[in-house]
Formats: sequence, C-alpha cells, structure tokens
Amino acid sequence: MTGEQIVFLVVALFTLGSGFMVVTTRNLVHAALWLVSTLFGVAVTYAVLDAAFLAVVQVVVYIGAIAILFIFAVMLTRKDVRDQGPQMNKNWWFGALLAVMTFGGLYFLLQGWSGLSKTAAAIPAGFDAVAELGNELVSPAAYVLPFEVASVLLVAALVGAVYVAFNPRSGK
Amino acid sequence: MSFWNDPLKVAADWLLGVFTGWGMPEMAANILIGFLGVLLLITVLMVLDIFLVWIERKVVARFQDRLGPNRVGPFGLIQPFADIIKLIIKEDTTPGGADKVVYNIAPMLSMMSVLILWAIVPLAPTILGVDLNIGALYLIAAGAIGTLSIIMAGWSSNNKFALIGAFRQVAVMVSFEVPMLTMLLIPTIFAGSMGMSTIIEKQDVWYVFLAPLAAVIFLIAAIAELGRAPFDMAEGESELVSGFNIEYSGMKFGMFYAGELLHAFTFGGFLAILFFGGYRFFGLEQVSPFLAIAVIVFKAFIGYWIIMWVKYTLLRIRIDHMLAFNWKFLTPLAFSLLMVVALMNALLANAPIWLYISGMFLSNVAVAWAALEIARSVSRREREKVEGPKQVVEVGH
Amino acid sequence: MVPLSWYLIFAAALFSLGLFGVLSRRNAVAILLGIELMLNAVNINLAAFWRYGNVMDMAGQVFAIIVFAVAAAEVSVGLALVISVYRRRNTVVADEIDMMKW
Amino acid sequence: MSQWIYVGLFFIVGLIIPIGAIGAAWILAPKRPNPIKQTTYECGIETVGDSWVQFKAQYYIFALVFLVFDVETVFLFPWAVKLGQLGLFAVVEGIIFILILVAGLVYTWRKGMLEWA
Repeated sequence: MTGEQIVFLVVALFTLGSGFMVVTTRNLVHAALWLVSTLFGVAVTYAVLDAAFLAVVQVVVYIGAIAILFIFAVMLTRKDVRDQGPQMNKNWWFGALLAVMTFGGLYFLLQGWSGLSKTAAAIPAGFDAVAELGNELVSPAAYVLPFEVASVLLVAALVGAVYVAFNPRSGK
Repeated sequence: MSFWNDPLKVAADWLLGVFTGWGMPEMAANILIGFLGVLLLITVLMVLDIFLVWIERKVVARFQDRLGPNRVGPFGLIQPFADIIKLIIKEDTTPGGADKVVYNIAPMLSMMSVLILWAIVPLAPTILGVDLNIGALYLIAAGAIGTLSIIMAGWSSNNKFALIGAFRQVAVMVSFEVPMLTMLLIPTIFAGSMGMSTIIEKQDVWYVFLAPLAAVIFLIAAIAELGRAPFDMAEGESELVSGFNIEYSGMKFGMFYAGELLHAFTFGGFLAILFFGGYRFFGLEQVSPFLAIAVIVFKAFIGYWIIMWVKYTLLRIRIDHMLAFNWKFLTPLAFSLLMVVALMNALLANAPIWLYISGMFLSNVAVAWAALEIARSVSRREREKVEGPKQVVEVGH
Repeated sequence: MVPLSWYLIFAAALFSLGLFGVLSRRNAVAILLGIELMLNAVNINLAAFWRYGNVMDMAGQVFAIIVFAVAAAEVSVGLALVISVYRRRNTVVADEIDMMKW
Repeated sequence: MSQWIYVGLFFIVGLIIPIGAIGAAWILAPKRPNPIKQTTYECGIETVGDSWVQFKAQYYIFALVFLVFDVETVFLFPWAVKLGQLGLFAVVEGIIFILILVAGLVYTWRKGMLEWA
C-alpha cells in the first residue's frame, strides 16, 4: 500500500464518518458543523486528485459561504432546533433501505465496468490547470455559454431568495 | 558561501544526508524535513507574535500619549513573557451550558487559520513554503476557516453577548470579503498568475503604482477582515463587553488575542507582497536571501504599523453604516475598478511600458475621483433631505 | 496509486448517505444538508473522471464548477423558502408543511 | 500532490501549536470550578432568559448576497489568470459577467434589502 492510498483511505473514512454524523445528529448546529468537516474532507480529496482549483473553491464557497448560510438559517429557525422530539420521520427505515439499495446497486454496476481499475496518467510538466480553465471558460468554442448562464442563474437565485424570504408584505 | 546564497536547500540536503544515513527511506526523510521546516517557521512566528504584543502596546501607548510597558526588563521587553506565564497558570473557566467540544476547538481553529496563511508567503526567492498556483484564493480559504472559528466560539459560549458579537463580526467579515476577492483579481490580472511568488517576480513596477486604488480598497477590506477598529463590531466594548470571546479565559483567550495580532501582521505582509513588491527592493534580494527576508519583514511591519495607525486613530463605525459602506460604496467601486483595469489591460497590451503604467495609474485616479464625487453629491442630497436646503434655514431667521 | 474505483465507491457511499438524510430527516434544513452531500458526491466523481481521463480536457472541472454554482443557487433559494415557511407557519418540519395538500 | 503535502504539514503543525499551548495551560493551571464561576458572564447581572435570542433576518440577507457574489467572483479567477493572453473578446465577456452580477446588487439595493431596517 502506498502513501497516497493511505492518505486517501484516512480522508475517505473521515469524510464518510462526518457525513454519517450530518444525517444522524439531533442538534442541527452540530449537523452543520459536521457538514463543514465533510466538506473539508472532500476538499482534501480534490487536492489528492491534483484539482487544486476545485479544492480551494470548495473551501471558499462551501465552508466560507454555504456553511455560514446554513448556520445562520438554523439560528433563525430556532424553535424547532431545540425540539427534542424525533429528528427522523416515521419512514426513516424506508430511506435507509433505499440508501443501502442505491449504494448496493451502484457497487454492482461498477463491478461490471471495465474502466474501473484504471490508474491516472502523470500530469504533463508545465500544465497549468487554472490557466487552461480560464481558456475554456471564455473561448466561444468551449464553455462560454455555461459561464455566462451560471452568472444569470446566480443572480436569478439571489433575486428569488430575497423576494421569497423577505417579502415586505409578510411582516418584517 | 553556498549557505549564504541558498540556506534552505543546503540545510535540507544536509538533513537528507543525515536521515538517509540512519536508514530512513528518502520519501519519509523528505516529509520529516518538511515537517521540521514548517515547525521552525511556525515557532519563529510564535516568538514574533510574542513581540508583536509588546510592539502593539508600546505603539498604542505612544498614540495615547502614555509610556506603555516599561517596568519589566529594559523598555518592558520582558512584559509579554510575564503575560504568557500569567495566561498559562490562570484558571481556565468554562461557562456552564457551553458546548464543550466546540468551545475548545474554536480557539485552535482561530490560531490555525492564521498560521496556515504562511504556507504561501514567499520570504525570499529561494525560501518559500509552497508555490501554489491558486495562492490568492488560498488567502480567502484560510479566512473562511477564521470566520467559522468565530461563529463556533460565539455559539458554543452560551452567552447572548458572545452570539450577537459573533453574528455581527461574521456579517462584517463575509461582506468585506467581496471587495477583497475583487481586489485580489487585480494583481492576478497584472501577473497572469495567482501564485504569490509569480506575483512578486512580475513586479518590476510595484503594483501600487499601477493600481493605487486597489491597494487602498484591499487595505480597508483587510482591516475589516481582521475585525480591528474602526470595524471591531465583535468587540464593541461599550455594548457587547468583548464580543465572541467574552467567555474565554486563560490560554484560550490568549489564542484569539495572539491570533488577531499575528493576523494583522500577516495582512501587512500580504499587502507588501501583492502591491509593494514583496521581498524585492532594488535588487537587494539578489544579494542574499537573508536580506530578502529582512526586506519583506520590514515591509510587513510598515503594513502592520499602518493597520495600527488606523485602529488607534478612528472611532468604531455603527454596523449599519459599515455594511452600507461596503455594499453601497466599496463593492460597486471595486467592481467598476476591476472592469476598468481589465479593459485598460487589453487596450494597452501593446503600448510601451511608460504609457501602460501612466494609463493604469490615471485610470485608477479617475475611478477614485468619480466615486468620491458621486458619494459627495449623494450625501449632500441625503443631508438636504433631512435638514432641508440651506437657504430655507436662513430665511427662517 | 489509487485506482479509480476507490473514488467512485467513496462517492457512491457519500451519495447514499445524502440520500438517506434527504429521505428520513424531518427538519427541512437537515434535508438541504443531505442534498449538499449528494452534490458533493457528484463533484468527486467529476473530478475523478477528469484526473483519470484526458487531463488536457477540462470538461470535468468545468462541470464541477457549474455544480458549485448550482449548489449555491439551490442553498440560497432553499433556505429562503424554509425561512419564509417558518415565518408564516412557525415550523420547519417538512411533514407539517402541507398547505398545498387537502 | 507533493506541494499539498506541505500545505497539509502546515495544517497539522498549525493545529499542534495551539493544542500544545492550551494543553500546557490545562496541565499547569489550577482547576477549582464552582457554580458561581461558571455562570454566564453578563456584567455581573444575572442572565435573563435564554442565550438564543431572536436574530434580525438582516444578517441572513447579507450572508445570502455574499454567497452569490463569492461564487461569482471565484469564477472570475481563471479568467483573470488568462486575461493577458486573451483578446478583447474575453475582456468583454468578463465585463458582461460582472454587469449581470451588478444587476443583482442593484435589484437588492432598490428593493431596500440592504437597509438595516
């Protein structure tokens, strides 16, 4: 077993453990904090995969913005957070069954696929993923349309969210 | 002689020889050497941090026409060590009802978020931690961890003041992150890379001459990110007692305090790297890496001193004014500056260097002037709406 | 070297955890937390396929970045809806949000 | 990958140092807790009610606006890295991107959501 495999296994177990805590913890602030550690684990996975840009963006966007937003939202809807009633709905066993079946099905499908044991080629020297990404994102032959549409999507989300949550008619 | 030119490599090679001589595999030896180097750097930083306490207290004393610490040791130099001994042997109380695990993790994360920033600081052409090609974003990523530590501290303390302070501080930090990100784009455009060492190498002309307005906005956003006056909403002694760290005592409080000081110094360093040429000073860095380190530390101290100067001169701003300042003035200004710089960069791409520099400089000045004019006319209109036009007052006499 | 299958199985496990969270939590905010896990699992797959396929072809990373944008949009609108419902109905339990049912 | 090992080392050492400092304090400091010491500090006044006070929704608005701007500005970094080699066309694309972003800011501003009401 090489060093890289050990790093991967440690990170994967840490991430999955945190992910399990996210879906089972009763205290929602704790669930959000466990989400942060899951997301950090995923960021480390990107780093292991040499996707440096994705790794930092994961930390900046998910931990720096989305997790903060979750914590704010939990604190704004505080009454139910301390509700000590069951945090799982009555069909939770069905959800668990479906999740296990999904995992089993995916595992079964992956088993029969030939590309599975593929190993990665070395990254060519002097290859700058970020510059390449910049090239692709603005060249008309590649992904300029998704790039601009993403901007429109986010502005639409902003407008919608602001309108829904803080409609002046609904009180404050 | 070679140690004088490239101390890091010489030391690493020597250590590699020693470790492999003990029968260690080369990979493990390299990681161990990296670990020792990181440990050395961070230890030096912590010692520096101790002296930052002394410097900060001396400087604030001078600003307030006092002497500052002068009893323990010459010029009070031993004072910070006495403070540390006190912090260590002080009883560490945990408030009842606190969320113990989160409460204990928060100060560690706060300190860590500052220390990891030094991974990307190039101290000299040959002495740098890691030359990540996403350096500028790494700076923001470390800040995200700091933001998280504040909200964890505020929430887990089970104290109203702490939670309100944390919320305010986080709102301010995240808001000012937008102009900061935008201003990080400008050195990135000039250098064509996000890596800190590339940004320094490309700075034949300091970027502060190309984009003075960007340097000013970055400084403002950095001060807000640090949570220092005039943006110290979290502390707000008169309203919130001490903000998010109110329930912390002993060494855990010390971590927040030392982290804040080191953070300020680190941002002084980043200001120097991004806009003032980093370790470069008229070819001095070519003479010896040690001189390069001296140059960058000196520049970082100047940046730190400016941050202190602002802190002890200005008053705290009310939170609504502060957020309005960010979203209604600084963010639009930052985005317009970014658009102007990108456009000028494309238009002047083939121009001679003097035209490029003066064009950039003048466009920055023009943007700043226009922004201030608009702000002035808007604020005049606001004032007239509240007070009524000037003439009416005189007629009423 | 880590084989591709490890990443895919890791992502599948994370996806299943997220699915379990979405299907069985009562709190609407917790359901959104589960969705985040599922989106992250997808992103791991995209990054792994980029690394194990042709590195010069950036499609995997571009897709992952678009997923980031979608996740941000989803969180902002989703949480805004939850807060809006909380203000009108004083609850964030998904089962009790049944104004569209009769 | 190899450079990330050093970043990982920074994370590890950056955690070890504060743990060491707090651990030293934990070993050396006296520990005599009593209920009075552990009460919540509120300037000597006894705590009234719960620490989980109701928050202004305004904090959430700012976090929301920040989220959108954060994601979009991060998108601009690859563009900025490559800007020197790309033509005017790419610059115009970036400016359109920023203008769409500013339109969102203007909308929130006009709606009065940026006021601390």
